[in-house]
Parts: sequence; C-alpha cells; structure tokens
Amino acid sequence: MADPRVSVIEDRLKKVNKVLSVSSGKGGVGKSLIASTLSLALADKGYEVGLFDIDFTNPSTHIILNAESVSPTEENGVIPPRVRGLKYMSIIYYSSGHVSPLRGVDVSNALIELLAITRWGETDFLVIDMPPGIGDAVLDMIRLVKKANFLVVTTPSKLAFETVRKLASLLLEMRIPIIGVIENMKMRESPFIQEQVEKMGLRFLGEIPFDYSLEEAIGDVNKLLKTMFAQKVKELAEKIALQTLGD
Amino acid sequence: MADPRVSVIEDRLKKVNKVLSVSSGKGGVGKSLIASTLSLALADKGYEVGLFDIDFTNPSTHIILNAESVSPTEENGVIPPRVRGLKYMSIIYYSSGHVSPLRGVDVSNALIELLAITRWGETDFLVIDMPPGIGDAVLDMIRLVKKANFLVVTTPSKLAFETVRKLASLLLEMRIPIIGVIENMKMRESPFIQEQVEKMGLRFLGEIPFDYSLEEAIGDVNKLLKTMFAQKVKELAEKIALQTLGD
Amino acid sequence: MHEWALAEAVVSTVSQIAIREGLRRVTEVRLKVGELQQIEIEILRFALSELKRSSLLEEAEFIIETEKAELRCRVCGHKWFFRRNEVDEDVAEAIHFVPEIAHAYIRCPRCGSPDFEVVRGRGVWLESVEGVK
Amino acid sequence: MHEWALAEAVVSTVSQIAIREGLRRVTEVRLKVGELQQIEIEILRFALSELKRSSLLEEAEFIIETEKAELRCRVCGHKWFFRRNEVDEDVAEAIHFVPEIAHAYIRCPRCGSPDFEVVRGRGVWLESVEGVK
Ligand SMILES: Nc1ncnc2c1ncn2[C@@H]1O[C@H](COP(=O)(O)OP(=O)(O)O)[C@@H](O)[C@H]1O
Ligand SMILES: Nc1ncnc2c1ncn2[C@@H]1O[C@H](COP(=O)(O)OP(=O)(O)O)[C@@H](O)[C@H]1O
Ligand SMILES: [Mg+2]
Ligand SMILES: [Mg+2]
Ligand SMILES: [Mg+2]
Ligand SMILES: [Mg+2]
Ligand code: NI
Ligand code: NI
Ligand SMILES: [Zn+2]
Ligand SMILES: [Zn+2]
Repeated sequence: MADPRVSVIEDRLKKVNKVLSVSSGKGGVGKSLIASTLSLALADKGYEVGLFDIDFTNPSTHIILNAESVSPTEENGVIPPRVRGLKYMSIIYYSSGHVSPLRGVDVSNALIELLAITRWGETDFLVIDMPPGIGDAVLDMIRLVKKANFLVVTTPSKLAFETVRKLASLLLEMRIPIIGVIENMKMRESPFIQEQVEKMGLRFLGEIPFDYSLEEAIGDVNKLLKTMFAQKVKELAEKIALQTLGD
Repeated sequence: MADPRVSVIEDRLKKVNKVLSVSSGKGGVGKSLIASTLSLALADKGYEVGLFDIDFTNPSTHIILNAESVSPTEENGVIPPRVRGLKYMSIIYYSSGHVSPLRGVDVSNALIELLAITRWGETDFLVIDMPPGIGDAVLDMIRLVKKANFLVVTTPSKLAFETVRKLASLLLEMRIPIIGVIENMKMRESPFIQEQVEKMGLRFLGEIPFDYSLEEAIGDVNKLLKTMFAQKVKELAEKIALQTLGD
Repeated sequence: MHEWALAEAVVSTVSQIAIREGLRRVTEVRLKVGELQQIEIEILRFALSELKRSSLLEEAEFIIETEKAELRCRVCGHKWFFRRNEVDEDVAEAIHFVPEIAHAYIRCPRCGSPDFEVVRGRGVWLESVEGVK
Repeated sequence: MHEWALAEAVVSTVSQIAIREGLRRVTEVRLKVGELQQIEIEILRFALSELKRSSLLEEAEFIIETEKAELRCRVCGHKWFFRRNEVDEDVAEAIHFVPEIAHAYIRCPRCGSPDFEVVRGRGVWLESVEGVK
C-alpha cells in the first residue's frame, strides 16, 4: 500500500534551514572537495553544518575529512557523528571499505532510508555531496527534499560544461532553486564558462584555480584549510551564506 | 514471461572479436577521451573498430569526435554511422541535445535495447565508453556481455584510486577479465598507483601525462591525434592489441 | 525498420525456451507489444514469418496483442497514457528505437516532471510459448 | 534502536492517509516487516504505542506481520532467502540500518554475483489502514 519512509523525510529536515546540493552531472569536477571544504568553511563562520555524502558507490568525503575513526550513534534514529565540528553522514559507516555495487533502485532506496532515519537536528546548512550522472540521486533530491538548493560545479572544459548545461536546464525547467555555478580547476583566463552561465540566466559564483598542493592535503583537514583552494572556497562560502540566508 | 531482448545480445556481438570496456568507477578521469582516442588509434592500425558510448546521462564522445552530422541507418536493425572510420553509436542520435534524466532502471533498459538492435557486424574491437559509478551499466556489462574485458582508468589521486580499487576488486572477485590499469593526467613522478595496481595482481599498462593542449583539441580529431596525449594512447593501443589478441 | 531485429530477438528467445522445455516443435507464441515503442505490427509479423522458416518455430502461430502504454509520475502519482499523436514525428521515432528516451521529451501532464515510470506497455514481451514434446 | 524513527515514519504516514481519507479515528493498521532489515518487533510495537498517544491513531490496533526476505539473482535467476545467522553480527547490523548494503556483503549462493534484487521482505511496509469517518 505505502512506503512509510517518504512522509517522514520532511519532518526529519524540519529544523534544517538550508539544504545545499553540491552537484554537476559530470564526475571529477571537484564536488566532493568543494562540499567538504564548504562545510568546514561554513562551520568556521559559526554555523551549525551537516554534511551528507550520497555518492554511495563512490564515497569520497570520508577520505578528505579522515572521518573513519568515529561512527553514528543510535537514539530514536541515527545521530551523525561529529567530524571536525560537522554533523557528518556517509554510507561508509555501513559498507566499511567494501565495494557497494548498487543499481539505481538501490541508491534510491538507501537514500530514502537514510533520509528517514537520520536526525540532523537544528542545522543551518545541510550540504549534500551528490554523485555524478543525472539519475536516481538527482531525481530523488528533487522529489523528496523540497528545500534543496542546487550549487552546480563545472570545470573550464567543454565536456564538463555540456553536462552542467543539461543539469541546469533540467533544474530551471523544474523551477528548482539554483544558487549558482562554480568554475573549478581553472588553469588559464577564459570568459567562456561565465558567459555561458550568465546566458542561461544563472548566477556565476566565481572560479577556483587549479591548486597543485591540494592532493597532498586530502585526509589532513588542517593542511586542507591552509590551501589556496580552501581560501577561495571560504570566499564562496561567504557569498553563499549571504545569498541563501538572505532569501 | 520473458524479455526477448536479452537472448539476442550474444548473437549481435558474435562477430565482435574483443569488447574493451573503458571504465573506472570514478568520473572525470579521462574515460571518454581515452575510449575515443584508443578507438581511433586501433582503427589507424587497420583494425575494424566500433565505439559505443553508454554514459547515457552524460554522453561525451560525440563532442570529442564531432559526430553530430551523421546518424544511424535502419537495416534489419540499427547500423551505426561511420565517424572517422569508426562504427559509432551514442544515445545522442535519439536525445539530440535534450537532457535525459534516466534512473538506473532506464539506463539498464536503454542499454539492453541498444545492444539488442545494433548491428556491429565484423568488428575487431568494440570499445565501450562507460559511465562513472558502480551501478546498472557496470552490472549489466558483466551480466550481458560475457566477452567484455575491462580497461580501468585512474588518475594519480587517492580519491580516484579508492574507487578504482573497489571496481577492480569487484571485477577480480567476479573473475571478469581486466586488461590492466592506465594512470591518466600524471603531473609529477610518483610510483604510488603502479605499486598499488601491481599489489592487487593487476597489470599496470602505463601512464598518460597531463596534456595542456588537450582541451583545444576536443571536437577536432586531426588536432587530437597530434597531441602528446594521443601519442601515449597510441602506444597503449599497441600494447592492448597485442595483449588481447594474443589471448 | 528495426522490427526485424526485434523479431530475431523473439525467435531466438522462443528457440531457447523450446530447447529448455524439450519441445519438438512450437505451436503457439503469444506476444505483447507495448504502444510506447510504436512497433509496426505488420512488419513484425512479416519478419517473424520469414525468420521462423526451417526452425522449431516453423509451424508456430504468433498471437500479437498490443498494450496501451501507461505512465506513472513518481513525484505526484498521476497516471496517464502515452499517445503518439501528442508528440512530434521525430520524438515518436526516437522513442521507437529507445523507449527510455521518452524521459528527454515527455513530462507529467499534471506536475511537469520527467520522473515517471512506464507501468506497462514499454516494448516487446513474450507472454507464452506452447508446443509439442 | 532506530526502530523509533521507523515507528515515527509509520505514524506520520498513517496520519496523512487518515486526513486524506477523512477518518476521525484510525482503528486498525496492518504493517509488513521484512526480515532483511531485522527490525526488533517488540521495540517497534512499543514505539508505536508511545507515539500514537493523543493522535488520530490513539485507539488503533497495530497488526504486524513479518515477511521472509527473498532475494533473486539477476545473473543466474537463482532465488534464496536471507538468513541472519549466515552473516556476521556487524553485517547484520549494517543491513539493519541500510538494507541495500547487503550488496556489499552478500553474494548469490549459486553464481557468486552481488547483482540480486530483493523480491520481498526488504523493510517496513504499510498494508492497510482502517478507521471510522
Ligand atoms: N581546484 C582544484 N585544484 C586541483 N585539483 C582539484 C581541484 N578540485 C578538485 N581537484 C581534484 O580533482 C579530483 C576530483 O575531485 P572530487 O572532489 O573527487 O570530484 P567529484 O566529487 O566531482 O568527482 C580529485 O583528485 C581532486 O583532488
Ligand atoms: N591526459 C589529460 N590531460 C589533460 N586533460 C585531460 C587528460 N585526460 C582527460 N582530460 C580532461 O579531463 C576531463 C575529463 O575527461 P573525460 O574524458 O570526460 O573523463 P570521464 O569520461 O572519465 O568523465 C576533460 O575535461 C578532459 O579534457
Ligand atoms: Mg565526489
Ligand atoms: Mg565520460
Ligand atoms: Mg522510465
Ligand atoms: Mg537490491
Ligand atoms: Ni523500426
Ligand atoms: Ni535499530
Ligand atoms: Zn507528476
Ligand atoms: Zn546467481
């Protein structure tokens, strides 16, 4: 007759002020690094921040944040552990390093289950690290999390922007709020992405240069926060907080 | 009672000698560029080559090859058009630029349909450009295309290799043939990936340096074939042809 | 027409089933053809009659039923039927080859979502195979 | 125990249904609980009895049936039942929270594939809601 999980999701997110879905359609553009660093930057400004990694077959944020020594606790549901001040949730607490080959229907079910049982509590920003593709996870965020705002990440490459264009046109058509587009891994001056973004009527939030020191900082949050990459993300965090809380 | 499409797939691939699935689990590692350039390189050596883009929500090879002016023809099924000498097939001939939001179940159905109706004919190598993730497309390749050999692409990043490790461990467990691992976008000397790959008992096929001229060559095959990237892929193509045809 | 390719799929599957069940010859095959894919039944029927020659299916009668294509929106629950005359010729043609591409063109008439499922009437489906042992 | 969270989901859904159907009070709720998730029925029942207080469900009787978890391999077609005692404690615990994580640990006993579907018996499911208008 009915799946009881869906109707409780809204309730579970009632005390979450803003949901920020870091998305792209394209893989490898920096969604996970931006989602992680953005979460840390917002927490640093004094906001209560949650980070939820929903790239279930390819989770990454736990590696970036070195989040494997903690785990969720049970209390009338699941309480995310604290990682560097963030309320952090990932499927790795259940898959523990094993490969999780999940078809779309399983991704959808796992997402619904975790949304239904996780207690985020009072939260200013819940940042979602999305998987690549325009599939189950994107469609379920649109369907189930009515307060989701999309933050779209691209690189300067035509190949990345082609998918970003498609994702953005879908979100625009569905009237889903788009905070704006970030151009990551910029290597040389070019107005191409900004022009294309603005032509679509979207906000160009800014660019993040390619940072050769980033790889070494993966898994070491102190190092990460000292990179030029993090510096740029902090500026973007300021903008995003102002823009979304100003709504 | 039964889906008639599945049983004809083997028949459709009967005259295909080797299927090479260019995969990773991770997005943005260069699967599409390697699949496209590898196909061209093999064709250049005189082989009859097919290229099938099955990243249905994020197709890219048609942009790399500038393949939009042709289209498949119907003749007792679907005959892929010729693009720079390749038998080329992509969902873009049906979606024509529109965003295709497809859940996993739709990706699976579309893949089965196209495998059932496309006539590749006599073909030495059918190169498959896989989507990121370890989901419907990977599981269906394993399930339906028994002659698939996986070519796994990673970057030097821990984040990419973590997913590659998971995909490779799944393929090893399932006893699916793995041709080897390519390390793409190498920027500095480091034996890390090669060591890890060899520790898993897999063949390290070689590395491809980060090529700053590659972006400009996207959509211009003549230019692409003159890049240092293509030069490296041609060397790998030689190795791969020797290794797989020697089996 | 790629109906020929689909007919080959049917003949191949029926042959496999016949062998598995130990049938010496197949007498009747029931097929369902979903309206989403807009299969040309007459071409399918012709292809089947050609392909069955000198096979276990030689004397088989093909009973082909069409099934309306029912779509259901995952967002608002609305159900509706796909009607060919409501889409452009090009779109119908694309859906004819890859029914899932409907998600690129069709929207829920109530809420506008592309997130719908095809409840029934997608493609070609085998309903039953009868024969003598 | 996160059974409490699932009980809240049930109560929330039943309330929505009751309002939609114009029920003044709910008299009976039938639930199916799949064995894959290893829900502790007594805890679920206790949570439901606490949560229903001063709501439309106050007088509702909860009828809870368990359903065996049947899995079917997509590669070889083999069907089998999930049995808790065949997996480690940790694995059972992980599946308890996210049933899909079964794909990380369980393999088809016939062919070794992780590509199986849960035919029935996955999680908590509402079977029927009765009440008076
Ligand atoms: N600004 C940047 N400079 C240098 N490398 C970056 C930058 N942003 C991301 N990367 C690298 O790109 C790769 C993909 O990043 P990731 O966050 O995993 O992307 P996604 O989540 O979109 O797949 C990683 O190896 C990461 O270290
Ligand atoms: N060796 C390389 N040097 C420079 N850029 C590369 C290289 N390989 C891939 N790229 C770039 O990386 C991005 C991702 O490549 P793509 O082939 O789309 O990856 P995938 O198919 O794995 O998502 C593209 O912008 C592409 O131009
Ligand atoms: Mg990521
Ligand atoms: Mg690609
Ligand atoms: Mg569908
Ligand atoms: Mg499953
Ligand atoms: Ni046709
Ligand atoms: Ni519990
Ligand atoms: Zn709708
Ligand atoms: Zn099996």
